[in-house]
Amino acid sequence: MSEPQADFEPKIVAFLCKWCSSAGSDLAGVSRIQYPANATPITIPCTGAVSPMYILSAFNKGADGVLVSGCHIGDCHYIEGNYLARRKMHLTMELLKFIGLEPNRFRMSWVSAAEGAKFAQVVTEFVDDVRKLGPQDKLRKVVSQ
Amino acid sequence: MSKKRTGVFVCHCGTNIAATVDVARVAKEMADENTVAFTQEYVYMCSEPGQESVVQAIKDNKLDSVVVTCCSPNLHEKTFRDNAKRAGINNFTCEIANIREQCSWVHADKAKGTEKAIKISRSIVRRVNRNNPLEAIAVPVTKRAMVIGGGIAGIQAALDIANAGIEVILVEKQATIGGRMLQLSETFPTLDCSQCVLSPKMVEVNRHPNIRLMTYSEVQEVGGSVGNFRVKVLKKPTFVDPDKCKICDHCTAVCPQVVPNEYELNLNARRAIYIPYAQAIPASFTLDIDACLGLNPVVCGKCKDVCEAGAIDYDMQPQTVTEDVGAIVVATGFDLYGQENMYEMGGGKVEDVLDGLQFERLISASGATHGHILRPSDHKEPKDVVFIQCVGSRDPAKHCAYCSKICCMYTAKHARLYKKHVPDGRAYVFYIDIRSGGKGYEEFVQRTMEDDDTLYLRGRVSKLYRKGEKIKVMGTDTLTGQNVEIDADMVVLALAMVPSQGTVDIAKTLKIGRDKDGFLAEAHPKLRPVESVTGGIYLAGAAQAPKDIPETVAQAGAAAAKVIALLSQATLNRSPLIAKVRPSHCTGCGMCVEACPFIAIRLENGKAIVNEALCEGCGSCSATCLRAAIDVKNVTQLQIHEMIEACLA
Amino acid sequence: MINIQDIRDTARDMLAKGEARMVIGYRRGTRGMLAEPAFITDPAQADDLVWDPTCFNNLSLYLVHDKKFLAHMRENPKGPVAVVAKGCDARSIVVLLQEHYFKREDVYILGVSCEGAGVVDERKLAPLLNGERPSAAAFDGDDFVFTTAAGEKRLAAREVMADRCLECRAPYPKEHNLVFGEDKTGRQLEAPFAALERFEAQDAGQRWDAWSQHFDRCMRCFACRSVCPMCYCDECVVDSITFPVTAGTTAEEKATRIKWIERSATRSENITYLMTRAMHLAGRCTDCGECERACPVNVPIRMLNNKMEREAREKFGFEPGASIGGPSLVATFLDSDPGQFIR
Amino acid sequence: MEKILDKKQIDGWVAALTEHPQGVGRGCNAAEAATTTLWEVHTPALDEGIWTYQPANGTARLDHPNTKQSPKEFAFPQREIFFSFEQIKGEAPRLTQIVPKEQRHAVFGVRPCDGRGVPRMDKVFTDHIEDKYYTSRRKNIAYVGLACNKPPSPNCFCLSVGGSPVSSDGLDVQMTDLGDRYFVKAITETGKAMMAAGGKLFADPSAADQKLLKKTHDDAVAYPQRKINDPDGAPAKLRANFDSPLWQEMAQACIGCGICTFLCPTCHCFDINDEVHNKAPLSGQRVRTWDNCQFPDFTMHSSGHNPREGTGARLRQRVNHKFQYFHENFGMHQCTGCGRCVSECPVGIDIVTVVNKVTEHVG
Repeated sequence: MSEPQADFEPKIVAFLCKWCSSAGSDLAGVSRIQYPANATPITIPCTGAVSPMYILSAFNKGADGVLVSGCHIGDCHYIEGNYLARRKMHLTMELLKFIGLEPNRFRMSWVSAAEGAKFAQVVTEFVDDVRKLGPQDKLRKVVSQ
Repeated sequence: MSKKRTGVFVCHCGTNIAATVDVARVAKEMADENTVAFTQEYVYMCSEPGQESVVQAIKDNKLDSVVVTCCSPNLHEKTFRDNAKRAGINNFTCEIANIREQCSWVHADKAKGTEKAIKISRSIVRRVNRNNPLEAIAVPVTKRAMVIGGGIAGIQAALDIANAGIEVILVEKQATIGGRMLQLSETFPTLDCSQCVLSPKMVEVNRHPNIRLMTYSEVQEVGGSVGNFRVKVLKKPTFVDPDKCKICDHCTAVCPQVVPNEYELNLNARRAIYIPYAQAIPASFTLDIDACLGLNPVVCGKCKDVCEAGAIDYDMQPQTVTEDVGAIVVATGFDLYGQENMYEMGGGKVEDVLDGLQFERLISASGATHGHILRPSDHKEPKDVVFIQCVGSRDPAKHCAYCSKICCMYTAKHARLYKKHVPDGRAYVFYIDIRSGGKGYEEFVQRTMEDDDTLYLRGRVSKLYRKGEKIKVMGTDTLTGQNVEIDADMVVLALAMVPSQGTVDIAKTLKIGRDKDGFLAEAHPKLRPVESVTGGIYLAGAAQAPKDIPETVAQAGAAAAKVIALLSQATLNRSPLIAKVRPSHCTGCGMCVEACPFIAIRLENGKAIVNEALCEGCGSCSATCLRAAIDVKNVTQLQIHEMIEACLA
Repeated sequence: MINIQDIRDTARDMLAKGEARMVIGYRRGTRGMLAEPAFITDPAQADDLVWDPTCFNNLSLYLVHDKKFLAHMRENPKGPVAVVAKGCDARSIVVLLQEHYFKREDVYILGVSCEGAGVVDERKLAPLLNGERPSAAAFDGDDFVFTTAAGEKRLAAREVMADRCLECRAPYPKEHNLVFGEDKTGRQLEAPFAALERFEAQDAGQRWDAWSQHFDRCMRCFACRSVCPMCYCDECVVDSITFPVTAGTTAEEKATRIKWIERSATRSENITYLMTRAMHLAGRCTDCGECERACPVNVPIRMLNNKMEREAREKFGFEPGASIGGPSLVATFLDSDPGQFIR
Repeated sequence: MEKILDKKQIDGWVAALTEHPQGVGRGCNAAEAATTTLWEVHTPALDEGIWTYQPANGTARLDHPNTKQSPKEFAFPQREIFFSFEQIKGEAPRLTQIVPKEQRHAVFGVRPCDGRGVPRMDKVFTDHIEDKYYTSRRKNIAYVGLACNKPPSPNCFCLSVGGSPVSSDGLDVQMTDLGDRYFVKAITETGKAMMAAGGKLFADPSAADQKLLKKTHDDAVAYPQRKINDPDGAPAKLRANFDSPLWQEMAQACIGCGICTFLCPTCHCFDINDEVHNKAPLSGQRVRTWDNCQFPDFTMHSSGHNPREGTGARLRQRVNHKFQYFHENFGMHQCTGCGRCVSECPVGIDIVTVVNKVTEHVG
C-alpha cells in the first residue's frame, strides 16, 4: 500500500439501506459525529436491492471506492434482503479481487439505525483506506481525446 | 415523456445547513440541471411561510416535481409531499435530498460539505426526473390488535385498546400475566403495595370482553405489514385445563419433583406442577414439563390421580395459532444484568449477595419469607445491609454504558423498607450520584437519608467477598477520600436493567431494530418515542428503555392511543413504491419468485406477476433479475444508474 | 466406448417414428477435422452424425435458438427436439429447465458420456502438430489420435485436452432420456479448478497485469455471449444486441434503456461487460467452456466463470445444474453464508 | 526497386524507418511532410497465443502465419472519435472536431490477402464521398507485405477471389521470404522512400535470387488451397438465389457473434454513438465503432421490425455483400480469401462452402 496522498480526495458512492444504515447516518448527523465528506449516499430500500451492476457501474463511472451498508443479519426490515445481499456482494467482492482490484475499494458493512457512531467510523476508515490506495484507474472509464 | 419541470428548494435550516453548506451554490448548480425549472432557497423551508412559498412556486412555475434539499426524509418527506399535493401535483414526484443529517451536520469543511451537498441534491434531481406520479394503495385494516408481553405495560396497553372497543390479543410467555411488577413488594415513592394496584387490572384483563388472553404462549412468526399482520403464536401446553382447575392445590401436595421457583427468583422452590402465585391470571396450575417426571401415569401420574376436577390432561399438545391483527404493541420488558457478569461483586457466587428483585421478594408479604427479612444462607435477620447502586450501569468500559434510571429510587425504597422491618439494622448505600427526577422522588430519597438514617456513601465498591458469616465490602467514600470496609450481613446489588431475552427474541421475529444497548429502537428519539421503525408496531415499557412504573403506564397508554388511531381508519395507505414487471424483458426464469421474501411474485404464462397487496418494495427481485425486467417503482435501476452518475460527476 | 452408429440409429428411429421433430447433434464440418452442429430432420441424414473429441459445441444453445425462432414464427410444432449433450451440456439444459425456459417434455436428451476423456483444445494442439493439419480426431484410451497427411499421430490426452475437460468433475450427463457411453466420473486428469488456482496463486498486481491485457484485447464481438446457452436474454442488460420490442413496448421503455456501458470496446467498458457476464452466470454456468473457446482473442473468460463457480461451491455448497428443482444461486441464501468480509 | 535484405537486418531497417524523417506518406504534400513525424512501425508478434500487430521493439520476426485481426484497424480503428460536444443549459452546443493525429504508421508482414483488402476499403471510404477520418489516417499508413510461400491457414482461398499468395495489390513494399533473406520490392513511391531509408542494409539481388523468387512465387501459387468453384458466376447466382431456403439452412448454427466481420480485412460497417460523459453541463463525444451485420439488432428498426430477422438473412447479407453487391458496385469481389471467418467461426460456418452451395444450387 502506498503512502496516503494528501491532496487526493477519494470519490466514494455509498449505497445505504433506508431502514438501517441511512437511518444510522441520520443518527450520526443528529449526534454531530464528524466524518469525511467523500462518500455520497444513495439511499435504497434494502441492501438486497443492490445489484452487482451498481458496484461495477460505480467503478466504471470513476468511483475510487464503493460502500454498501445495511441492516445487521437478522434485522432486515424485509426479513431476507440482507441475506441475499451478503451472498451477492460476496461474489462481487471475490470477482473484483480476482481481477486484481484492491479489496479495500469495495466495502460492505452492517450499520443499524442505532449505530450513528459506527456509521461515522465505517466511512472514516473506508475513506482512509481508499485514500491510501490513490485514485482508482483500473475500472474507470477514460475519456480520451 | 415530456421533459420534467422540477423545482429545487434549498433549505438553510437556520444555520444548521447554511453554516457548512453554501446553499446559494447548491441552488445555482441545481439550476444548471436540464430538468430544473425553478430554484429557491429559504431559511426554514418546513415553516409555514416556507411551505407556502413552495406551493406558490409550484403553481407560478407550473412545476410537476419537487426536490427539497433539507433534513432527513424521515422528518419532512411527508410534510413536503403533502405540501406538493396541496399545490396540485402528485406527492410521489416530491423527493427529499438529505443535506443536513448526511452532510452539514457531519462535515465542518464548507467547501467539501458544499460539494457533497451538490452531489446529493443532483442525484435526487436526477431521480425525480424519472419519478412517475403514483397513488398510494388503499388496503383494508384488520381491526384487531396484539399486545406482546403481559406485564404492566402490556396490561395497560391492552386495557386501553380494549376499552376503545377494539379486540386485543394479549400474548404472555409465562403462565400468568403480571410481569415484573407482580414481583415487586411496594412501589416508590408512595410505598403502596405493588400487587394491590396491579391485581385489579389483571382481573379486568381476564374479564374484559374485548381481550383474549394467551398465556404460556410465544410469538413465532410475523408476516404482512401495518394494518394487516399475520402472527403465528405457539401455545405451549400447560397440561392443566384452566376452565376445570379449581386451584385446590392438591396436585402440588403430591408432586414429587422440586425445582427452584423462578417467580420467587429462586429464593425458594416449587413443584413441577405449580401456580406462580396465588392470584395468578389465569387462575390455573401449570405443569412444567421440563421438571415433571414424564407425563406418564406409569412413571408418576400422581397429580392426575388427585385432581378431582379432572383438569389435568397429559395429552395436551403444543398448538400453533395464526392471528390476523392490524397493529402490534411490544411490551416484553426487562431482565436484570446477571450477577454472574459482575466479577467484582463476587460473580453471583457469594452467598447473601442479592439483586434488587430478590430483595423485593424477600420483603414481600407474599414472598418466600412472608415478608420477614431473613438472609438466605442462615435465615437470620441481617443487621448490616449494604446496598450498591449502579452495578453494571454507567460503566461503558466493562458493562452497560447507560443509566438504568430507576435504581436510585428503588434502592432508597429498599433501604427504607429494610429499616421498617429491621429498625435496629444499619443500611449503607454506595452511590455515584443520586438521580431522583420525578414527582416526589427527591423528597423520598431525602427522607430515606435523613429520617431513616441510611448511610449514603458516595463511591464505588471495588470488591466484596465472604469472610465467615460476614460479607466484606471494600469501597471508597469519595467525599471523605477514605477507604471504607463494611462487614455486611447482606448485600443488595442494584443491577443494570437490560432488555429481557423475550425482547431480544421478539425484535428478531418482528424485524424491528434495537438500539446500541439492545433495547427496542424507537422510530425517532424525540418525536416518535412509542413507535418502532416498522409501521404498525409500537413499543411500551422497559423493552424500549429502562423506566419506572408511571412512565411505563404512560407509554403504554400512548402506544394504545396510537393503535386506536391507526385501527380507527377504514383503510390504510400503503406505499405504492412496489415492484413492477417489464413483461417484454421477463423470460419467466422465476429467480424473482425465489428471491421475494414476501411470496408476492408468481409466474403466470411464463411471466412474473407482482401481487400488489403483498409486495413491500424491497427490491430484492430487481437486484436478482438478470435482465432488469423487474423494478421498484420510482427506485428503478435506471434511476439508480443516473444517481450513481450524478454522485461521480 | 461410444459406437456412433448407436446414436445414428436412435436419431433415425426417433425421426422416422415422429418421436422427435429434430435431432441436434454433430456432423463433420467442411473445414478440416472440426465437427459442427447438425440439425437433422430427415431420417436419411442421421448417418451424418459424428462423435469425436472435436464435438465442442454446447448444443443446448440451439434449444434456445429453436424456442426463439418458433416464437418469432408463431409456430408451435408438436414433439420434442432431441439433442446430443455431454455432461456439461446436459447441466446447461438442467439450468434452462430450472429457469423454465422450456419444459422437460420439449427436449429429449441424448446424453453422451465423455468417458473420462473430453474435447480437444485447438490452441494446445496446433503447436504440437508442427503445422500438420489433421483431418480427423479420435479417443483412444488416455490418448487422442489425430489423422494427418503424414499418418496417425498419437498425443496424450493431458497435453491436448481442453482445460475444462481436464478438470471436469461430472463428465456424465446425469439428466438424460437416453445415454451413450459409460459413466466414468472421477477420472478427471486434473484437480477441479486447477488452472484457476494456478492463476490465483499470483498476487493482485500480477493478476491485474494479466487481466488488464485480456480486457484490452477484447473487441466485444460478443462471441462469448452468443455461444452461451445461458445468455439467452432477449436484451442483454449490459449491451444490447436486440431490444425486445413488442406491441406493448412503450416509447418510454425505448427511451429509458440503461446505458451501463458504451459501445466503444475500451478497457473499462469491456471490464464492465465481462464482469457483469460473470456475475450473471454465477450459479448458472456449467463450465462447458464454449465462451473461452469461441473467443477469437484468447480472453480466458472461462476463468471468471470458474472463479464464481468455485466460490459458489466452496462457500455456498452450490453446484450449478445439479437438479431441475434445485435453487438458484443468487436468489437464495443460507444462514451459514460467509459474512466475515462485512464490517 | 528490388533489393535483398538479410533476415538479420530486418530490425535494422525498422530502426532506420523509425529514425528516418524523409518517408512520405501516400497523398502527403510537402507541407504536411514537414510536420509529419517519424514512422511508427508495427510488426506481428505473438501475444497470449495470438498474432497481433505490435509496435516494433527490435525483435521483429516475420514468421507469423497471419495475424488474428486484419490490419484494417490502422486506417479504420474499432473506435474513432469524431468530435466532442458540450452544452451549457440555455446555450447552443459547442462542437470540437477531433482529427486523427498526424502520425505515420508502417505495418510490416501484411499478407497479400490483407493487402488486397486495402484498396477495397479505400473504395468504400473514398468513392463518391470521402470519409476524412479514414483518409487522414490512410494517407499516413504504409503496408509492407509478406508473400505467402505456402498458405498460412488451411482455409486460405485467395486464388478463388482473384488474388494470389504473391499479390502486391494494396502494398507499398512486398517482401518474399527466401530462406535466410528477403526479396524486397518497392511497389509505390512511399515504398521506395522507405527502402531508401534502409540504405546500405539492402543489397542488390543476384540472378539466383531472382530465379529463387520466381520459383518461390510459382510454388506458392501452385500450393493447393480451398476453392470457390465459380467465383465469376457468383454474383448472378447469388442474385438468383436470394430467396433460397438454403440460407436459413446453412445459417442454422449461426450464433450472431461478430467474429467473422470484426476479423475480416474488408468488413467496414460501423455504428455512431454519442457517449455522454456528463449530463449537466452536457458533455461527451461522438464516437464511431465497428458494427456487424451478423448482430441481430444490426438492422433493427425502432418499431421493432427487423428486415433481417433470421440468421439466414444475415448470413446472406454478409455473403452477398462480399460476392454480389460489392462486385456490382466496384467490379471486384470484396472477399480477399484470407479465411479468417472460416477458421474462427465457433460453429463451423464456412463461406467457401456457403458460396459453393448457393452457386451450385439450381433454384
